[in-house]
Amino acid sequence: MTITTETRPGSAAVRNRRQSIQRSLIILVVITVLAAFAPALLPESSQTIAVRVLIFAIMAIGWNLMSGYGGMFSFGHAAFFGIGAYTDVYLLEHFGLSPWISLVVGAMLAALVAICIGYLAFRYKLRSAYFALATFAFAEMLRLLATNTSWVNGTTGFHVPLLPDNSWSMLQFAANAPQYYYIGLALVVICLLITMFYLRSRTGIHTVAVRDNEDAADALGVNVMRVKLTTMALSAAITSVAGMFYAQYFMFVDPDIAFGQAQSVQAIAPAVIGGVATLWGPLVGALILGPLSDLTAGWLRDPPAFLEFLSGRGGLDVVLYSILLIVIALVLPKGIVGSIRDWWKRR
Amino acid sequence: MLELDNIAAGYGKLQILHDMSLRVRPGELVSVVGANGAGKTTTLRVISGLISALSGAVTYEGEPLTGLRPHQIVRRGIVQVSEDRDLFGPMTVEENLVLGAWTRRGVRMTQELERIFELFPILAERRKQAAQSMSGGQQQMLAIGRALMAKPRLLMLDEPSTGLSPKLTWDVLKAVAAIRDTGVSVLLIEQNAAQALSISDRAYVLESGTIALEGPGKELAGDERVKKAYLGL
Amino acid sequence: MSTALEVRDVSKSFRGVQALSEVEIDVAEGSIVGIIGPNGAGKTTFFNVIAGALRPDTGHVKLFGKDVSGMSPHRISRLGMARTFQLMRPFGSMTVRENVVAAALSRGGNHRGAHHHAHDVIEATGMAAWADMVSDSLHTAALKRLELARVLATRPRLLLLDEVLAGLVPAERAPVVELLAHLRESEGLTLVFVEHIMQAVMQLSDSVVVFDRGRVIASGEPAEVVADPTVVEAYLGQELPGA
Amino acid sequence: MTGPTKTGEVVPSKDGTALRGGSRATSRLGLRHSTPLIVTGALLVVLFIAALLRSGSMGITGQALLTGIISGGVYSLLAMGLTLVFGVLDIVNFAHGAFLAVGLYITYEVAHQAGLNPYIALPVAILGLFVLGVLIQLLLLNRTMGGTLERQLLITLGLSLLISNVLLLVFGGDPLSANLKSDPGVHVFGAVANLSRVIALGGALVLAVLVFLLLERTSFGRAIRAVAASRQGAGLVGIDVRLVYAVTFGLGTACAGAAGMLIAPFTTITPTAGDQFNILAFVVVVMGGLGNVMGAVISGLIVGLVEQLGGVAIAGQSPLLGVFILFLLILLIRPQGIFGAASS
Amino acid sequence: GSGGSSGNDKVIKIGTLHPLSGANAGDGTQLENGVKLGIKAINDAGGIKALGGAKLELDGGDTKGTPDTGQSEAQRLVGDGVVALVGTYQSAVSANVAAVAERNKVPFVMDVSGDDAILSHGYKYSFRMQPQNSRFGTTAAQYVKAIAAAANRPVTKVAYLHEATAFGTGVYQAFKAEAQKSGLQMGPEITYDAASVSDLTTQIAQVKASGANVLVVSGYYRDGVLAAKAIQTVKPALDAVVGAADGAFDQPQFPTDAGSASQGYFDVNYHFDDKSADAKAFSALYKTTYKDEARTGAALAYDSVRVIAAALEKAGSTDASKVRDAIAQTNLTPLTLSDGPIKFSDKGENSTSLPVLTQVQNGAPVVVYPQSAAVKSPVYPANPGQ
Ligand SMILES: Nc1ncnc2c1ncn2[C@@H]1O[C@H](COP(=O)(O)OP(=O)(O)OP(=O)(O)O)[C@@H](O)[C@H]1O
Ligand SMILES: Nc1ncnc2c1ncn2[C@@H]1O[C@H](COP(=O)(O)OP(=O)(O)OP(=O)(O)O)[C@@H](O)[C@H]1O
Ligand SMILES: [Mg+2]
Ligand SMILES: [Mg+2]
Repeated sequence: MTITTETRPGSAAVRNRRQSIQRSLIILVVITVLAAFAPALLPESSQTIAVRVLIFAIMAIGWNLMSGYGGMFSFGHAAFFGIGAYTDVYLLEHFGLSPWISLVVGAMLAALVAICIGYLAFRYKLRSAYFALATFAFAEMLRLLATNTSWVNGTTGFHVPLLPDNSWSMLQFAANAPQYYYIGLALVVICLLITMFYLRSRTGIHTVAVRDNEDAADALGVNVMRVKLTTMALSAAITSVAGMFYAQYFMFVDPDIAFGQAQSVQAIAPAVIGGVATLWGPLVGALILGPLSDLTAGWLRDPPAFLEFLSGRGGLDVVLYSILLIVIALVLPKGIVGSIRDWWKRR
Repeated sequence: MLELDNIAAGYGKLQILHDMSLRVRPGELVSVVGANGAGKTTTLRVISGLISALSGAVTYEGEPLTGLRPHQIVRRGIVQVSEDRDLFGPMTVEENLVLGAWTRRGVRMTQELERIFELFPILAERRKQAAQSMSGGQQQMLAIGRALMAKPRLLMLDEPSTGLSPKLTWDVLKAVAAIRDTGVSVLLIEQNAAQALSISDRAYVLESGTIALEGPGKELAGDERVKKAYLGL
Repeated sequence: MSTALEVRDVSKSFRGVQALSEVEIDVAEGSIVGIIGPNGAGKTTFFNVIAGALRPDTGHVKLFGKDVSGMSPHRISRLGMARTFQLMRPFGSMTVRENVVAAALSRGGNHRGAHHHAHDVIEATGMAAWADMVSDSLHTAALKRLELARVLATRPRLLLLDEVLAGLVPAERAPVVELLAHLRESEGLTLVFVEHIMQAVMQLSDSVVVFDRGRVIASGEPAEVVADPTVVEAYLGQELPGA
Repeated sequence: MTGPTKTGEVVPSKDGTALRGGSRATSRLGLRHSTPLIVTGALLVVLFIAALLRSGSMGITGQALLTGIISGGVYSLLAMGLTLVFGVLDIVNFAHGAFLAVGLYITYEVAHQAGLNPYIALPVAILGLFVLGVLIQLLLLNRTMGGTLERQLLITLGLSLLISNVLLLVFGGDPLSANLKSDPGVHVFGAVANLSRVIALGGALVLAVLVFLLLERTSFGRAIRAVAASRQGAGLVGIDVRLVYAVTFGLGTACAGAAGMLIAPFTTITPTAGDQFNILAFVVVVMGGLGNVMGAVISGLIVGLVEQLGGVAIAGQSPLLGVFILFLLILLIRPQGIFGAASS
Repeated sequence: GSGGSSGNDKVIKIGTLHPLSGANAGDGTQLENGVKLGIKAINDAGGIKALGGAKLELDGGDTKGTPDTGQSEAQRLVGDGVVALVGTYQSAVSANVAAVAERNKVPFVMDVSGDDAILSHGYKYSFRMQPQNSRFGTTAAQYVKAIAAAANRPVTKVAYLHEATAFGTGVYQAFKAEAQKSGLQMGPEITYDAASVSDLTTQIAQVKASGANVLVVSGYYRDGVLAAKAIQTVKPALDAVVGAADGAFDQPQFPTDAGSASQGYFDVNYHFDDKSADAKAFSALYKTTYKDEARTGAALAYDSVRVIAAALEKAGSTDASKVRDAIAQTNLTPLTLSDGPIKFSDKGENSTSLPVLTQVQNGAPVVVYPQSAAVKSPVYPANPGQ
């Protein structure tokens, strides 16, 4: 018998099946084609939900890039969402600008603000919970500023004026027009493509490296600050697009909607439920969370007989919703996509 | 005293240990040598309850340890110094040591601390320094000191000499032998196989998750295969 | 031969602990310098100062003739210096190959070039069989090699190695030592390494520097230094049986 | 995020202090770092003078000072529990406000159903919420420990929704009250505050001292800090980590329960009454340094003062704006919070 | 749009949008109950006779108090084919729902939602039952002046405390404009953040320092209680505290929650017509059905259903635009105090709605002004908080 001592992998290491970009692209095409049929299949009344799913997805894709892949946990993505939404309604009201132009302006503005926040935060090495709460404070500050600033209408916010006819250039259509859905879908696809290609770029690779070990990346010559700021700016820009689209679809924005804590949660929750730092996680999570509260409300609109004493008292559907949320978080520690991937590897 | 019978264990789908058996008798110093990645640390983790075995049994003084959590195992007198040291980084050296005696309520701390400071004087000098700001080697001393504070009946050491100067390495190994002489059983994992074998009563060679060789320390140190593999550079 | 590294009068203290005091060291290009010293002598701190992770209280560090004191680590790294860490710090979620590619990419150049270079480095460090393993699940020996591969991918001219051999079984050490010697021969790399494994220090170093309590207490030819009674007293202790 | 870095090596930052992943602080008063304190002090003085000039009345400014300290006491009370859970378990507990609401309703039940003085409810609220917290940690959160921030965030957010809507189902949405029979004003240098608010401030201080003593002077407190520093290490010295987690979370919720009871006499009780405090409580926690109980108390007072003085000095803007600006300033000057201890 | 055939067993759906969970669930439930009682009343009386006795049916939506949920629920209800929407309590939500109604051409009757801006966009399909916010400010200034003059105790200076959002600010501005017209002397304007405030002592100290003898307050319920308690503690020398559309001072539970501090508080708000038999019957029915005191908002919701039912009768059709036109011509006596039957202006405002002055007397708010509506006479000076 001989004793082997040389280093060899043996069975004792996880082999990574790298997803090729081609495969991701194919999946994306399949998803898009399937999703394109949705308006034809879904009842008219669920189209708002479908659009909401898409808005959730865009926000979560943005959040996931920075907080999932980049490890910079943001609890203030409402800041970027709000900037996108406010830029849109402000430019529309005061200059009659097309939302498509506002989209670009809003994205740039959000990126700029992200860079400022990031620069301040990273200069002092804020990490994890501290960073999360700093971003949270920024969003809260923007909310308070918007609330108290008269040139953005204070608490009243903005209404998007109704147009008599459908207009592509002004991104306004009849209520429940399928155009909203298709535009939203296109935006989601674009954001996913951006994520895919960014993660394969030099800066994208370094983003993950910095997340895994900042000091090592620094010592290897990665400009940590630049990498972090770039990722943050891109993430903010994507999320601002969701804000613009939200404003156009819901036609109303006020400081709470735009910059409120709930909006930050809506950027996080789909990504967490779907799978943090996975490409498809935010989309899957949005698909589940988007309709969930409507579903629970629907189930309980007429409570079953044994719960009749509760009728007339709101809140039961939220109870059910929150229980589902907790259960999902407990049972699927890595989110749906993450758990499926682990299971796939483990087979 | 401690018996591992046909243990299989691993991480997730990775199985590291296959059908691994090992014994430590009372008052014995047993070392385990093996290549990097052979499963030495994994073995210790199974014993101290940090991971659970897929199959097989761990028995300590006739009682199974299966299903016990780490703190319950420590209460039975099995204490591990882990590879990663697992110190309480922001707490002081002294607090780390005092916590080492967590399972021994009502002992005279000053006396116990003196015992450790005698072995590692630098710890006395730095008793108020945060553990995380100590140098690599100093942290290793602290980790060993903390384990000794528990007055273990079975002490398990995972590469205690890693990062220690040659002088300290020898000091530590001598101390380990001295601990054994006070009646404590010791399970030692060491890269300095030559030195480890020279103080061991018995030793195992672990290879790819199973025991490949077993015998008295001195005897194994003379074994040609072992010499070639572990005593080289 | 020109100097790769010139350290003048460097001191560093942490609230009462004098980790380095008035350290002066010159490293000639293409040479291999071993650093030894008792635990807590300041060796890692010394590396942290040179690599820019810590700012010295006083003194200067010159790298290939350029003053780098106070520069950020990534800028120093781009001047041709690379370091490994005493505790391994892989990019855990990435495979070995991705780790190395990420390092190669930090030096400009295109993706194709980076991949080629990464491939070469992986071959050279004997990591080919590991290339597609997620680095989180590697064992000590593989991680140590990964650290090496990663720094080599940045095409350094000066390498700082902090206890690369610690935790390796003797049989694992030999190939690493060979690799290091080979790097100097073939690429003209300058090496400064901290190590407690004396055989490796003796075998590899052109000269040895001994630290104690933040000071350089001896330096010179390896054989000379280990014979120095102060070094024996502070560091080596009695003759090692079985060594 | 790939989990915490292994204990064992200093992560140096430029000023020589070590910052680890979440930079958990020990609970010592790190008064050595005076810059943020000076900045805060200076800001308070500036605000005081501005308030004085703006209102032109010492009476108003004095009242703002007193009200600031008193409402700051409420913030401290809430932040204490949060900071414990935050510092030790690494959980950003968004259900803290909901636990507070449970405390409110317990007080209401005692005051109304049993017709007793609301303060009788204090032990009931503390005990009840302790048990609730322990159960939640054992049944839900223990399974997620050592994981990432976002998962626990989702669970505590879910819990918060769950608790407030169960309260809504049981008690309905209409506001309730648990007033004292008589709640006279207490006069201090011409300023005045209700007795119940003064009692709340006193309660906050007493509670803070108790929690501080528990952490710093008892061996269980040392165990809590050990678990905060290294979970695996704590297991390896024989500490029952899950038990420590459960008790710590229970202590945190018990603090929320105590806070709920103490503020009940001057609060309108609704299922979402706790939510308004959540945001400020987090600000206070971070300003005080994660896991630092005394820091939380002092930061609570500072936030109360800034809010009140700022409200007088910069009328027209939300008083919270001043609080958030101070918060960001402190984060930027000293990321560990005013009292967050540096390593050694 | 909606439409459909008519038939004997036909049901006509009315959609509601109220906050049944979240911070305003208490009031939302009251409004929802008001709608339920309204539907029951119509059905018990034989349904919509013009449509062959068709029965009304509730299709309920929970806005959770957020505009986007409100909007998606509204969209769902429209998809369900409701003939009209009733809601929503919060102005921000109503603003969103009004836009949905306009785009889908479905009538929307607002029971409670005060913000003037909602109906400033020229919407055709939205109507409002309650007086808009600015009217509270205007009438409050008029009433204050009138009752002070009647008591021979002139107003020297008015201090104004209001929450800082559009609601409080809007009412304040209307008050100020009217005050300037009528020569009332205005003192300091003091604002606070209703979402986060937990103590109003400092603000009341400012009132005290200003030397005003009347304090006008516009806020929500929770902060209203805080203000009352602070006034009792600080004891400024005031003749009266007058709420202008304040969410607390006219509520039946206010005296319970604020205790003796509530005595003598005025509020200008919409209110039940306590003298009308219908209103009394409604209150009694509400109490037996839901074991709770009905608030005026519930009556507004009840009336909203009656407005829609009357419009269906008149239109004799469920066609949305016909129903809309019929609503625009409503002529119906409400349960709330008013200047006559409900009549909608071109903008959709209920032009006969009438804010009245209530005062807490002997632990309950009662209407004290104008005389035509008053049940009791005002006590002035009221010496609040003494
Ligand atoms: N947490 C983990 N997850 C996945 N794989 C692991 C984990 N820890 C260890 N391994 C793998 O298990 C194998 C055995 O590891 P173990 O630590 O037991 O080896 P060892 O004999 O102690 O070696 P050494 O300490 O020299 O690296 C290695 O291949 C290692 O990569
Ligand atoms: N951040 C810090 N705060 C306080 N003291 C520190 C800090 N960092 C290092 N030290 C101290 O400085 C001295 C030098 O540490 P260093 O890590 O450089 O030692 P080393 O020579 O690398 O030792 P080893 O061989 O054990 O790794 C030690 O005494 C250590 O405790
Ligand atoms: Mg090991
Ligand atoms: Mg070192």
